[in-house]
Amino acid sequence: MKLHEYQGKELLRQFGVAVQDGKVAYTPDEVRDIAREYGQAVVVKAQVHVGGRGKAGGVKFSPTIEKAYENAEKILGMDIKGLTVGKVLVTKAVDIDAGVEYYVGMIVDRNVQSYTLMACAEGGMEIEELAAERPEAIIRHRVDPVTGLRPYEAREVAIKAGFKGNLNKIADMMVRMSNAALARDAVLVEINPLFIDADGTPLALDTKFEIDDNAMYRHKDLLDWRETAAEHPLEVEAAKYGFAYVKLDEGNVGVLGNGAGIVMTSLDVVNRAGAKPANFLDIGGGAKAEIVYNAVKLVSKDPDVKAIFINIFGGITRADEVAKGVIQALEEGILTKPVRMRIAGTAEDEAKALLAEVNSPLIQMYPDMFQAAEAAAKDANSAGQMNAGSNSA
Amino acid sequence: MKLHEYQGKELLRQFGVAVQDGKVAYTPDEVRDIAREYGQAVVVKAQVHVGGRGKAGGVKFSPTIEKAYENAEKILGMDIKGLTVGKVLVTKAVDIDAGVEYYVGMIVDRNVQSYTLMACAEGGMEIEELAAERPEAIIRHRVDPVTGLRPYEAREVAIKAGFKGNLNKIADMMVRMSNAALARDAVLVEINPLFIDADGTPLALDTKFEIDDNAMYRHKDLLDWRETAAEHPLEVEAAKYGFAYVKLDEGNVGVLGNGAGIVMTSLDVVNRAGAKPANFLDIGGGAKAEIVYNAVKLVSKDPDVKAIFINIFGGITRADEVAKGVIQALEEGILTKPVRMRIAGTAEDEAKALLAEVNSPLIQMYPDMFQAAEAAAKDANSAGQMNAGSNSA
Amino acid sequence: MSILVNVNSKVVVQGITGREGGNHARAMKAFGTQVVAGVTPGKGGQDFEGTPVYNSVAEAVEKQGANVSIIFVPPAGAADAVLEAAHASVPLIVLITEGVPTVDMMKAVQEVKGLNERNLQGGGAGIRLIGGNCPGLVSSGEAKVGIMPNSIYADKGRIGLISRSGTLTYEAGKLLQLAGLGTSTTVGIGGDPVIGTTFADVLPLFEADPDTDAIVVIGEIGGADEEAAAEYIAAHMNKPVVAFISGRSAPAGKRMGHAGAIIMGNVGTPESKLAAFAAAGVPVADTMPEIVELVRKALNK
Amino acid sequence: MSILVNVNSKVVVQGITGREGGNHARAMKAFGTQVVAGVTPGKGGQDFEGTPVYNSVAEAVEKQGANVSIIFVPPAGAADAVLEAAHASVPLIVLITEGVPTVDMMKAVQEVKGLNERNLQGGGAGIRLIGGNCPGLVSSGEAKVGIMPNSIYADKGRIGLISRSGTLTYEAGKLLQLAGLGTSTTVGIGGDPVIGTTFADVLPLFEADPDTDAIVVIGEIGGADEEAAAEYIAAHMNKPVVAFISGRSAPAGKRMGHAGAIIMGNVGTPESKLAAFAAAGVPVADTMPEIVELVRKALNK
Repeated sequence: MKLHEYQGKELLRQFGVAVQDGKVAYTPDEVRDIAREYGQAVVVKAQVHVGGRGKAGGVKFSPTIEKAYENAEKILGMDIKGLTVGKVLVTKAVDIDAGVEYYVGMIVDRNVQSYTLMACAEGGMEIEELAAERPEAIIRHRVDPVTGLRPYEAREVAIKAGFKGNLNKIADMMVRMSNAALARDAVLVEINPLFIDADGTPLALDTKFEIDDNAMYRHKDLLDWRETAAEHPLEVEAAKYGFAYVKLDEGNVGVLGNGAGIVMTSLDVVNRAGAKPANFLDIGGGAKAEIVYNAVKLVSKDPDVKAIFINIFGGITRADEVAKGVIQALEEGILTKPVRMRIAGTAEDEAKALLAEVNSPLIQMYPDMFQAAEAAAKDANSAGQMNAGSNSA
Repeated sequence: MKLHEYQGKELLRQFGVAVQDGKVAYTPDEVRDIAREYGQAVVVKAQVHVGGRGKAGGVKFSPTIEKAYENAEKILGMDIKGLTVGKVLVTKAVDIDAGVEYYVGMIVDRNVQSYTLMACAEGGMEIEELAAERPEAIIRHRVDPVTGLRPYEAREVAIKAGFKGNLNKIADMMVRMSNAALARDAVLVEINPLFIDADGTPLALDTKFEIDDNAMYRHKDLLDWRETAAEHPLEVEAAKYGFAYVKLDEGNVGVLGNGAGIVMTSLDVVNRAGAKPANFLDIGGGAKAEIVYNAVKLVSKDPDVKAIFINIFGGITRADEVAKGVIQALEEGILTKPVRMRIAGTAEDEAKALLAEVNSPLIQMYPDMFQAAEAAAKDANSAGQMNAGSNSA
Repeated sequence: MSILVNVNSKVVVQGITGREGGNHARAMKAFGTQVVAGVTPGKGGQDFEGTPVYNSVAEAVEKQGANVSIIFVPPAGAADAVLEAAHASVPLIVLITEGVPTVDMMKAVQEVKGLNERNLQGGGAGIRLIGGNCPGLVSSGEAKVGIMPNSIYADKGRIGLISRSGTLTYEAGKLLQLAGLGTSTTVGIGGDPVIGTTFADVLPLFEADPDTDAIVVIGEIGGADEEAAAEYIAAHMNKPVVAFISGRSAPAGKRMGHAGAIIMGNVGTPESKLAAFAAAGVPVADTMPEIVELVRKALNK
Repeated sequence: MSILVNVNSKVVVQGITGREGGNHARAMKAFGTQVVAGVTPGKGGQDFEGTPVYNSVAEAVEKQGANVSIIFVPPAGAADAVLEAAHASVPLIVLITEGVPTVDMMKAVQEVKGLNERNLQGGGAGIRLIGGNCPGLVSSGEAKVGIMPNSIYADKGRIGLISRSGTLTYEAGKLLQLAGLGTSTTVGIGGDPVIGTTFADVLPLFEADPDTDAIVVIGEIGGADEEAAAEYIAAHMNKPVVAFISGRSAPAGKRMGHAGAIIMGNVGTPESKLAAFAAAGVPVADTMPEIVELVRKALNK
C-alpha cells in the first residue's frame, strides 16, 4: 500500500523523525488560509500515488498568499498520469540555500534478504536515475531485520556517504527511519530530499512510504488511508476479488492465468505473437468456475482489451471448471470479446464438450499456449485495425 | 519504578493483553458510584506500592453496592506497612469457580543474562512462597532479549506448566506480556492470578509491573505516574540528590559510603559491632563536600538514627572534602548526632586539621572502618538506652 | 537417488488440521511420502486420517523421528512455525504459505541461517528452509513434500529442476515428462522477495547428485538470484544447465504478482539475466518447450 | 605477566572528549597505559592532549591498531558503543558507564557472546566485554584500563583479584598492597544484573597465569555468580582462592544500590554463597582485613 507524502511523514513523525510539517487542503481557499496562517512562502504539493509529480507540475513554490491560491487552482483537479489530484499538502518553504539536500532510503532487498539502507550526498534527484547514472555515489548497507539499524552503523553510513552536519543527529534520524520501516512493514521508505540546515540538523522535506500488503493485517489503524479513488478502478475491483492485477499501458490483449510465473510468461508469449498485453492478472490457485467468471468480467471491462488470453496450468485445476466460468460470463452477456484459452489440467474432454454445447465463436480452446496467444493476438490486432479503420472513415 | 496495579494493567492493555478492567477511586462515594455503574459484585483493591496488601486487608470482595462503600471506607486511609492508602481500584468481580487461576511472570535474571519467563499452574499464591516451597512447580524459560518471546516458545511453556485452555490464546497473551516487558523496560512483570475461563480464554486479574529506573529516560510518558506521596519521604529526598538510599527497619545507625559494595560491607560491620543499620546510602563516586553535606543532612532527618557511620574509600576522593561537608552540616545546626567516620583517601592530614579546628565531640575520624563502626554503634546503642531510660522514668 | 527428499524422509505437516494442510497431507501420502506426524497447537493427541497430531514440532520429532517439515500455517503464524521447526533442529523446512509479511521472513531466514551454521559447527546436518510462497519439492517416484500435482512426478528422470515460479514448475516438469526425460528432483524455491534457499544454494546439490545429468533453472525478472546462479555455474558446475526467464516483456517498476518480480532501476532486468547466463555459457530457452530442446542438446554434447 | 591487559595493550577511549572519558584517559596515560586513540563521533580529526580522536572505533583500530576499548559513553549510547567496538572486532571491551538500561545490556551481552563465538571459530582472539558499571581492570605496574586510583596498583604482586564491587576492589587492593602481597591483575566485573564477564569467566585466566599465585574473589549478595564461581573452582582450579561477600546483613527483597544486589526468594542469600564456597573448600573472609590473613594462610600451605 502506497502512502501519500503527508501520510508517510505522519508515520515518520510517530517514530521521532523531524519532518517538514504541513497541512492538507482540498480547495484553493483552504490553501490560501494555510498560507496566510504560515505567514511565509509555502510549497503546494499534489498528493497522488504516482511518481514524477514534480516534473508534471504538481509541486509549486509559492512566495505569496496569492501565488499559493493560484498554484492550488492549477494543481487541484489536474491530471497526473491518469490520476486526478484531489488534495494538496501545503508546507512551509525551506530556504534550500541555507543547507544541503541529501538522500536516505530503505528498501526490501532480496539480494541481502533484508532491508538495504541507501544514502547519497546527492539529494533531490530520483534515486532510480542516480542508481542508473552514478551507482557509486550511493552508499548501501544491509540492515539487520532483528536488531534494526544501530546508531554506530548509521554514523558509518553517513560518514561514507559524505554527509556534513551533526553526525549524531543525522544517525539518530536514520535509526528512527529504520525503526519506522521495520515496525510499519515498509517495502520502501525514502526521505528525499533530506535537508540538513546550517546547524547540521536534519529535516525530512519529502518522503515516499510504501507498506507491505501482506502485513496490513497488523496495521489496521492505517486501513482508512487506503484510497480507492486514487487507484485505477480495475485495480480496486481486482483487490476485492483477491487477484493480483496490474494494468499495462498500450495493450490490447487481456491476459489471465493461475500463478505469477505463468502470467508473466503469458505476457511474453503475447508479445512474441505481435500483440501487447493490456494487463497482468493472476487468479491464484484452485481456479473454480466463479473465480474464472470474476476474472473474465474484470478484464472485459477494460476498454483497451480487444481479446482475452487465458492460460491455465494445473494438475489439480479442472479444465471444465474454467470453461464453466467463461461460459457463464458469455451467457450473462458480460463477455463480448473473443476468449482464446489453453487449459492444461484434468477433465479437458469435459471442457471441450461444454464448449461444443454453447458453440460460440467467442470462446476457443487451443492445445498449447502459443496457439492460444497467437489467436488472441490476431483477434486483438484485427479489432484494432477495424477501429482504426472506422475512425479514419 | 514500581507501578500500581491499575497502571501495570494499563501498560499490559496497551500491548493487547486482556486485563480485568476497573476504575480508580479516591473516596467511598466514588467507589459506590462505580459499583452501581458495574451493577454486579466488585472487588475494592488498595493501590499502594507494597506487597502483601491482600493479607493486610487491602483487597475486599464486595457483593453489593453498600458493601463496596463500606469496604472503601475501611481501605481508604488505612495504613499498610507504613503507607497510607489514598486510592483504590474497583474491578468487576470474577466468578473464580468458573475458571482456573494460574501464574505467569517475567523477571530480569542475572543467571541467564536476560529475562526469565515463569509459569505456574498454581496461581494466586505469592511466587516467592511458591519458589521457596515448590520450586519444581514453576516452569522457567529464558527469553531472548532481541527477539522477545515467540509464540512457539510460549506454547511450549504453557504445555509444560500444565495450563489448560486455548493454547494459542494463552501463548498469545504471554507473547504480549513479553513485548510489554521489553518495550517498557520491565524489571518485573507478573500476572497473578491469570484467570482462564471455561472457554479457555485468559484474563489478567492482577498484575505487578516495575520499570528499570535506568531506562526511565525513554518512558517520559510514565513520569506522571511517579508518586512521591506513596514512597518513603527520605527515599524521595534521596532520589532528588541522585543517591541510592534504602530505609532499613529497626536500625539505629545511619550508614553512608561511596559505592554499593562498601556501603553493604558497612552495614555488615555495624551489625558485627552490635548495632543495627538504619539505612543504606550510596553517595556514588567523587565525593565532594556538597554531596557529603546533603547525605549527612538526609540521614540526620531519620528519627531512628542515633549515630552516623561514614565509610569512604577513594584514591581520588579527598578526605578534606568529606570533612568539609560534615563540618558544614554541623555549623548549620543540621548535625545533632555523632558522626563516626573513616576516610581512606588523599589529604587525610588536611581533614584532621579541619576537624581539630572545629573540635566538636560530634565528629570523629578513625583509622579503619571497624573502629569507626564500633564507635558509632556504641553511641547509637547508648543513646537508645538513654531514651529507654528517659521513657521508663 | 535424489536430493533433499527421498523414500526415507519422514515428514511432519505443520497445520495438518487446516484445509490446505489436510488436503496436501493426503496428496503427499497418495504420492508415497512418509507423512509421520502433524502439528496443530491445542490439538495434540488427535489424529489426522491415521497420522498422529502433536502440539509441537519438538514432540513430532521426538515421537516420530520427523526430519522434514512442511508448513501450511496461515501467514500471521508462518514465520513462527518456521522458527519452531528450526529450533527443533528439523534439517529441512518447507514453507508453502503465501502472503507472509516480508519482515517476518527476513527475521526467520536470518535466524535459520544462524541456527544452520551453529548446527553444522556442532556436527549436525544443518537446517535448511525452502520458500515461503513456494510449491515445495519432490523427488520423482520417491517422495513429495509440496503441493505439485502428483501425476507429473510419478516416474524418476534425470533432470534436476529449480524454479522461482509455482505453475511454471509444473509446466516444465510436464514438458520434461512428455519428452521422456523426466525429473530427478524438483525444487520450487518460491517467488517472494525473501526466501530461505536460492538457485545458488541448490545447484551444488544437483552437481553432486549421481542421478542428475542436467539442471533446468526457471527464473524470472527481479532481483539478482539468476545472476548469482550464473556466477556459481560458471565457477563450479560441470553438469549442463539450461535456463528460462519469465516476465521478459514486463515493464520496469511494475510489481508482477509477487514482490520479487519487479525491475527496479538496473536491477532485475531480463537483459542483465540474459547477459549473465550467456557469460556462464548457459543456454536460455525463449519458450517453455524450447527448454526440452536445449536440455536434449546439452545432454548430447 | 598478567591477564587481559599488559604493556602491549593499545587502548582506545570511547567518549574521550567527555569529562569522565578525558579525566580517566589522562589518568590511564599517567599510569603508563598506551592510550592510542579516542573516539567521539563528529569530532574525528581532533586530538585529545596528543591522542588522535576518530569518528569510529573501526577507524581507531585501523589507524592505531587499538586492541582494547574502554567506554565512557553516557547510558543511552553505551550499549551501542559496545556493539560498535565488538563489530570492529576489538578483543577486549571495558564498559565503565553506570546506569545503562538492563534491556540494552541483555541485548549487547548476547550479541557480543555471539560475535565472540563466531570470532573464535574464525580463528580470532575472541571478543570479551567487561562490565558495565564496573571500575575496569588493571595489571599492576603494567597497564590500567579502568578508573581505579593509580597508586594502589603501581607495583606488581602475585595475587589476582576479581570483584563485583567498585570501592571494595580498591579497598582489597590497598590491603594486599600494604600487606606486601600486591596484585597481579585486578578485574572489576561490575555489580549490575547483566554484565559481560563473570567470576567463572575470569578464574581460568588466573589459573593459567604463571604470575598469579592465589586469587581473591569479592562477591556480594544477589544472583548466583558466586555459586557458579565456587562450582568452577571445585572442578577446575588448583590455585588457592579466597572469597569475601558483602551485604551479608542486608534484608531480603531490598535492592542495595545496584539491581544485582538483592535477595529474591532463595536466590542470592549469603547462606547459599557461604555454603557453596565451603563446599568448594574456599575460605571466606568475615572482614576485609581477614582477606589478607586467609591469602597468607593459603599461600603457606
